[in-house]
Amino acid sequence: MRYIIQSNDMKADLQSHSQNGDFSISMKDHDIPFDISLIQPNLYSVIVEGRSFVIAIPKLAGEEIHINGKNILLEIQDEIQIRLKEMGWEESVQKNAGEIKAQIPGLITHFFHQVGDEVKQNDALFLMEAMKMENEIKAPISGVIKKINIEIGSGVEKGALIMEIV
Amino acid sequence: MRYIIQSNDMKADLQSHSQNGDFSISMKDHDIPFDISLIQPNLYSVIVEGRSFVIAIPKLAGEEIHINGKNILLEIQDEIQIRLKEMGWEESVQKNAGEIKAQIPGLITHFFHQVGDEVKQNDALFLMEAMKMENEIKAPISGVIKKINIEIGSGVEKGALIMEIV
Amino acid sequence: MTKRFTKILIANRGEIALRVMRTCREMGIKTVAVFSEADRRAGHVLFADEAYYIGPSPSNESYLKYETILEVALKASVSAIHPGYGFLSENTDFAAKVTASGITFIGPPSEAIRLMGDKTMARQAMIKANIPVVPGTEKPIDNTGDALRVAENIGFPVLIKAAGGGGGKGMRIVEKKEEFMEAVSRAQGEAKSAFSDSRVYIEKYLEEPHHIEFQILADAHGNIVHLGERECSIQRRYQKVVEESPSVFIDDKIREAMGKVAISVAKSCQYLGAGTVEFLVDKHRQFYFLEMNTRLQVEHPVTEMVTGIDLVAEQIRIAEGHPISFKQEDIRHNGHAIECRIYAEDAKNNFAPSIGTIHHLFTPDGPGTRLDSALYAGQQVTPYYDPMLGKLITWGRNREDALRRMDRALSEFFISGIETSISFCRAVINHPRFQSGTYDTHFYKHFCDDLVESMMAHDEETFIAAAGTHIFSETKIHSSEQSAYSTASERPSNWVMANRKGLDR
Amino acid sequence: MTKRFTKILIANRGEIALRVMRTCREMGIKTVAVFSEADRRAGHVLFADEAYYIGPSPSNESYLKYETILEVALKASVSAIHPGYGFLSENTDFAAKVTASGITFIGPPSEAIRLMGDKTMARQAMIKANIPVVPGTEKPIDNTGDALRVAENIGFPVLIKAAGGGGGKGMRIVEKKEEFMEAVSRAQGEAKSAFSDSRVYIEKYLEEPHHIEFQILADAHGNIVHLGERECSIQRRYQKVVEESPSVFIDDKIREAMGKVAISVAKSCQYLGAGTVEFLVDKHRQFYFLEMNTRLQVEHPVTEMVTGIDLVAEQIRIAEGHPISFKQEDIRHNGHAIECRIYAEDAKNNFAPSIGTIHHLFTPDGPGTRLDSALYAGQQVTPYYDPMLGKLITWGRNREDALRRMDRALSEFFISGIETSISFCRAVINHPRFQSGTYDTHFYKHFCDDLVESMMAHDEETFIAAAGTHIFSETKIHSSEQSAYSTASERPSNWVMANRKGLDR
Repeated sequence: MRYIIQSNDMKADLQSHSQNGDFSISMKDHDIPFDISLIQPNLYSVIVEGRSFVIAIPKLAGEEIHINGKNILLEIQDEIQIRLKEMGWEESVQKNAGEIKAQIPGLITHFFHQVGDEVKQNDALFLMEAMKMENEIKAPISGVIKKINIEIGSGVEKGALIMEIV
Repeated sequence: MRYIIQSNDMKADLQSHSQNGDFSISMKDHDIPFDISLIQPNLYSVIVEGRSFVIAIPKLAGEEIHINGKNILLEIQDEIQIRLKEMGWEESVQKNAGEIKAQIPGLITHFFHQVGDEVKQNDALFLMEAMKMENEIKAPISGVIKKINIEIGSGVEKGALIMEIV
Repeated sequence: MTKRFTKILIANRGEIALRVMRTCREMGIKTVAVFSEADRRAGHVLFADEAYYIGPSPSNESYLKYETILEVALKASVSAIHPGYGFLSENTDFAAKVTASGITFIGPPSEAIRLMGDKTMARQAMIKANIPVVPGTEKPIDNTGDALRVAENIGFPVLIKAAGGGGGKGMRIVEKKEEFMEAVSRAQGEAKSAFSDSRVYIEKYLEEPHHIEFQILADAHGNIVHLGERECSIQRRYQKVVEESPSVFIDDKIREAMGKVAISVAKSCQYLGAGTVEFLVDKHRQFYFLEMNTRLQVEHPVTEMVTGIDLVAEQIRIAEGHPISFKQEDIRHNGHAIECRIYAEDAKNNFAPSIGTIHHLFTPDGPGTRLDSALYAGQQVTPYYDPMLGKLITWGRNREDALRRMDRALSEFFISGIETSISFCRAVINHPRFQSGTYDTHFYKHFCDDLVESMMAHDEETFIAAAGTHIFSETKIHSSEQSAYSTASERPSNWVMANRKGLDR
Repeated sequence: MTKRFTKILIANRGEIALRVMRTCREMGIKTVAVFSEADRRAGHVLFADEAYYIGPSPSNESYLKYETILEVALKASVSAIHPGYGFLSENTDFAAKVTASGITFIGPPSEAIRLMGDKTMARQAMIKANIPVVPGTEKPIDNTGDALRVAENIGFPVLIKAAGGGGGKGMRIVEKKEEFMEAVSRAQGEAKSAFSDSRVYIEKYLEEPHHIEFQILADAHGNIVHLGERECSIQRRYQKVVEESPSVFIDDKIREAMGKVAISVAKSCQYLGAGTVEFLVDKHRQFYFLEMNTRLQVEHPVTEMVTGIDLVAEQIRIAEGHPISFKQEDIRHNGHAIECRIYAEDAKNNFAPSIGTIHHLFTPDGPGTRLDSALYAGQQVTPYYDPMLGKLITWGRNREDALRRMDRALSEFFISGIETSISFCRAVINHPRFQSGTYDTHFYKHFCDDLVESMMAHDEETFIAAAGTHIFSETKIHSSEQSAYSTASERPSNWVMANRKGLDR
């Protein structure tokens, strides 16, 4: 399978190979054998070209990979996604990106904008108190605030839709 | 359910009760509520009359329960076993007790007896080298050595039948 | 007359509850934990000899509900209550009620807590006791002429602060006398429009300030000792992140002077038990009393590591009526200790708190390494309490050794399932300004971008390993978890591998 | 001329490999692990920067196969090899071949290893260097008259040992001269029938002997220091179980004398690096050279805890050509340290080795607590290697504090899935003779029944909790793992429970 993988400033175009339980990836015709061993559920000991890594693969897509004390967020395109892109068909990745949901339960203490305001990506949207700390929540995309579902001073459950930007 | 539970020098005759997710046991009409919470697979936090315990329940029957750094081996008779016993029907618990198997892989270095010898419970039967140490294996029951399946100096796999006492 | 405690209730949770219990167990004292709904499976519950439910998850319905806690204490027949830090530790009512119920409160008398808890009262008491405080106006000023006289008395630079509210509105640093009058009127204008109150305070502005605190112990026999300082200038949003002892910023002369003042502070409020006197020290090494914390401090292990003294054991012995187990001159400061606070937060994402289940956990250990936490794999981190997961402390013969050891220990600290500040701490520890010891309380503000960048950095091999393993886990070909190594013949050496070239980046 | 190591291969496994790697990482040196088939998922592989497969599980096909290890070292371009203890650490060929290949062997020159590895040669060398050795015959004796003369020279009590074999056959302690002749002929008779060889050795019998050893360090600049002693008299089958420093048995005068002798021993064999000189000390506090271990010792952390010195770091610096980083007079012995070795064995079942998977693991931590292990939950303990899982070390300001801390730390050390010696160690620590410090190498032999009994003891509440939980887990009613605590109203207090009476026992 071909994949294009990206994280921050790095990008790799690679092929994966599995045969007789052996796994390797190749980049520009160089084969890199992976020695992978499961040590706990979702936790691997990985030896690649002699280097030893401990890698936790998250259960949920979109979460970060934990590797030797670092967190890496990977964007992965598989063969199908690559072809679609090459054919000019971009997937609408940003679907629902304007829905701001509570990541954790908390208390909304301040809104910086009103419905109808135009906001830029990373503009502060509101303050939320959780775990005894005040957290500034920023706009994930640029757009116009379409709706605010929560009143100031009210508590929200995890996952509650707080506002929408379109 | 009624149970008779024994470990070393202690014995208890008790009833278990489960209702609406609450669990308790009673002994001589005193009810003892158990507050049990699973914290890892097969590992429980248990609060009984205020006292806090961490208890690992083994996956295999006959293994020891690990509780606050102690190991306890319980013999448990449930309702059916108790009734059978009360009716005079003892189960043949000692079935196969005379089969001496290798608990771990190792090397047999010495036998203290020959086929036909009479041995008492806890008499030394043979020496086995495993994990760089010499281990003296004792007779689980008294009886006569019926068979020795292994030659001195040979390695044995885990579970291998080494000798039989009848 | 001394008492002998047989059972102590710890009116707290998490790492500090466990920390206190460890010492209790070493002293042969039984421990009683209390827990909220969310904390049924918390580490302090598992470790305690006894554990009792005290209410729903929000603190004000459980850990702050002192009637319930006192009820548990009485029913469980405890000799004493240790409040830890936070929660009820500086609550005068609680301290008074515990004492009134015949149970020993492990801490100072409630009057000392009350005095030190009121910042204005504490400041006035300190001025009376000739303790240096940051010079400034006691009362808000409205008249600009009065303001100037005060500023000249204090000496420039000064800070102008709005009396009516906080948040930096109306706050101004004035370097020179000539700029003062205009600055005051602007500050007053801003304050008026923000808080409808134009009055301001004038205070000495401390340049490149350090936050340095002294650990003290006082017993009922009139003995007071100090155990040296902790340098706590690495802060984010007034939250300490990294602490160390000794401070590289002060010398023995200043250390001695500050230690004496710390003892005077404790004396002035008839202190009992363990306490911390906090100072601000400016770039000229002038030090000023900031406040006194009338409880065990989060960062107390730093002092324990360099002195070898168990502060919780001393607290308990003092509460039992014993004298402190050593004299000032017996204290030997040995080597250097550093503490990193590990928070459940996402440093890359503006330090948003992170909750969830800890999936995998490998904790650091080995020479000179101590972890105070109550963590275990499978544990849930809930949104109800402070996001601090624990504290990692390392000791070395000198600062460099302690620092290298901290970096090593952080490197082997592996937590998955939630975001933590482990890599942020590594970034701090490895920052040149931290390494050289030339930092003040503005460190985080000045270098925050550096820190986040260094935290995010990873090499190509790491990226490839992560990517490959992710693909592997997705393809689920690992049905057989058998060893890939054949017993019959040696597998081709792992190191014989094609050279890899040409990463796109 | 000094070198600068950039990468070190650790030719070992498990806890000691990880221990060495921790210091390497603190020194900025990359680490290379080697592993056998059984050890693919071992802790030292996970921690290392690089890891290479070296062969099937049996040691003689992997960890003892030095050609393969050397091949890995060369391909991975390491600067040096650290052998740990056991395996190749005292193999003269290996040391010589490593050196010949241009890689530094972190240890003494192979000549010193060879000399100290041959007990007879070592003894003769020590006699020549005026080091006290246990008096006795150098060569076997057949003539009873000669035997008596030797015995009289040595002084009673003496030990008669068969020359032809071991196992206690033909061994006899003789208290008085009058009993000697008969004892010798009996011993000779027994020896003859057992080994077809009637010759015997005569040796001084040491009453209530202590096993006390001194840690030494020697550099290439002619400096040799000793770091004090470790009392290692708690042994089972000649395996050390618990070690401590300082020894309560010797005083400063004997300590100084023994330290000087330890340094002389090191000098006499042109020693380099870290080594241990072992002594037997009898009840009259006469000490005798036993042997020298030319490597890092299992129990080295005890010395590290009381001196603050990282012995592995010193080993590495010495191997790089640096002088020892301190002088004899700089060493400060601070407080007391105790080590318990934790084995995978079933103490209740004649210490049979235990293998399997570690299901649950909670490791001790907190003040003065260090765990050197390479354990993690999910790990397999295989039958191929030494069953030691790790070492728990505690420090205290005095022996009593260190002891109480050890008991506390052992109490929170939780391993399920395999049998361990944790509760056996608790039994030792809490034994009155260990507590009072009045023990010798016969401790285990004398008190082994006490120890097993105290290990097995548990109270009724524990028994009931275990029984109830077992029944609960069998009935599998816990389908919903939801919290049982209602958020709406407070649950009836847990402590309001019926008094329970009348356990059958």
